[in-house]
Amino acid sequence: MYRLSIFLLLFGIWIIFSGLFDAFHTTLGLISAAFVTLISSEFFFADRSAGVGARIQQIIRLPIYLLWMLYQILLSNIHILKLALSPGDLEEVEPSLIRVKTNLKTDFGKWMLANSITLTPGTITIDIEGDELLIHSISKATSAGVEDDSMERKIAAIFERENS
Amino acid sequence: MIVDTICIVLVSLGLLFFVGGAVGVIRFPDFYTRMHAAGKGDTMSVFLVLVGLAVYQLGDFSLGNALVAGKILFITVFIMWASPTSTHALIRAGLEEGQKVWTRDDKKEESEK
Amino acid sequence: MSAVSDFPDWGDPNSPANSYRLSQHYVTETIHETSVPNMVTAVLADYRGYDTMFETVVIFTAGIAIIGILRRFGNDDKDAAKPTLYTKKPDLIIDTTCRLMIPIIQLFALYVIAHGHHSPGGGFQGGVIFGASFILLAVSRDLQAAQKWVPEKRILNLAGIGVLIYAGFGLGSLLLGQNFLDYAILHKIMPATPIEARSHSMLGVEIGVAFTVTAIMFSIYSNLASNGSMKEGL
Amino acid sequence: MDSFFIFAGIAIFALMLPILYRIMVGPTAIDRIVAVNVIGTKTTVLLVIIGMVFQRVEMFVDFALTYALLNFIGSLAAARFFDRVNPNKEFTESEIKEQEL
Repeated sequence: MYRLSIFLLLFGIWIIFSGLFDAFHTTLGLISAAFVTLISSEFFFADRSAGVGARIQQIIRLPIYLLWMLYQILLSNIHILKLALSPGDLEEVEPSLIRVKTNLKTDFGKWMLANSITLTPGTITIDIEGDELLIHSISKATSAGVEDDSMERKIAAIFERENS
Repeated sequence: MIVDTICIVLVSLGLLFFVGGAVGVIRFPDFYTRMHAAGKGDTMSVFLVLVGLAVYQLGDFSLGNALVAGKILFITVFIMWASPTSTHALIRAGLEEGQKVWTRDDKKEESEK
Repeated sequence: MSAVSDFPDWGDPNSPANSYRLSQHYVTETIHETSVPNMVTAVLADYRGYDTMFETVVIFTAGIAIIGILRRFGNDDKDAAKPTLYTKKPDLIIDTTCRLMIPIIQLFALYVIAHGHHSPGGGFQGGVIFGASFILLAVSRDLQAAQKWVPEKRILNLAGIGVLIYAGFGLGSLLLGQNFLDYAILHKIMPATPIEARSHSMLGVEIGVAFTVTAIMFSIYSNLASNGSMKEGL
Repeated sequence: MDSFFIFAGIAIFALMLPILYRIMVGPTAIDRIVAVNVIGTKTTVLLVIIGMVFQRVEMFVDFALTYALLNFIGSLAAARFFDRVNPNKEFTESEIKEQEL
């Protein structure tokens, strides 16, 4: 079941790549997608305890979060622009390292959280050990923002709904 | 005509953010803060420029152009997906290598010398 | 510098290189003779098939040479700088990203190989990208994981098979009574017209090249990264 | 529209020059690697824009994707290199224990 859905996904990507729909190239696409599925399908969806249906539900819930993330990326770029173009000797820059605990269980949720922290204004995830994140923050205002756990709850609502 | 305007606006905004990233890479005081400029200044600007180009490509609508626009969007997704990871990898390498975190005090010491 | 002004303009159709009879033949007749829109591929894999075949052999030989120089068997390197090297658990973020990326990279590599006729690409480029996907696994986890996925013996077999595929197409046309690497005759054993046979054989040849390049890329990387011990490395 | 694309390409190219400063001066090696990574991202965008100027986007998009890919792999490999090859690195106690096991 997982293999079939991976095959369909890869074939969809092939169609975007290819742009030619004659029989010869479509056959090549089918062969290629099947070949990649054969040799490396275990790389997608490492944790297969949940069914395909649950996975699809998770994917459906994802876009809203991604849109919110896009807005955050815009904010972080404006933040960088403002800092970079501020005159004088960069009054606002006050770097510090912070350790934060997270309640997320799954690896994928942690990955999502770490990348989201990297993309939101003023913070970068340096390291992740167990459930502890080491974060570098660029100014005092953003250090305060790290303690806020709204992002974590958003991710938990997507990937770990049954736990909460 | 509308398509052209949208494209010009998006690409120009993207270039503006590129300026932010480039200036940040030069001006910021230590490795970690420069990493902030390098890692974040790029994502949104790449997104804006490439989406602008994809919109322009869609302006002259046909199946082939739509697929090319899809490919451009795929590059965007790829970069926004890979960028946080490479940022993380590089900054972690910097930490392992023993880069110092810059503070206000360093600045004062420098000026006293 | 004074001679630069006498050079033909960039892309000038009347420049000596372009007005030579052979070039004009390539430009005008490629599509009729081979039904391949991308002229470069046609010249590379068909008109100059010998060149490309021996380029593949050169890559193969280079890989073998590097293995011969670097590879160390046995446990005689026990005391070689072990204490400073230490293997770590794979980093969660890098590991997850690469895990999701590897199948897509492989698909892209196959796309580049398969569309060498229509857009730039072909065996060499696609092979490099495919090899990069193995290298990405070795970088994101460690060399052991990649070795488990594609063992050393299998990768060398693949390199050999790549050259054999190329030579096999040549021999096939030789057996059917034509010159070496003259693919048109292969239409007798392929369900295609002679012209299509040329284009399809070019694809087969590209696949052979891709096998060799993939295998040699990864084997060079793993030998260089692990000092030839194939145990630990980048 | 063509002139706008040419302008955008030149602007991106001009923005690479200040980053070259970081490559030449940059106090440590890893600063330089970061700068190379930034230039690589810009090059990806520049390739798509060049495709727009030459009216051959469908071709240049492939180049851009490949370049982005190799840039990513390159920076990961460089980071991994620094991760491991550092004779002065001091291990924490837990890490030493892990190694002894």
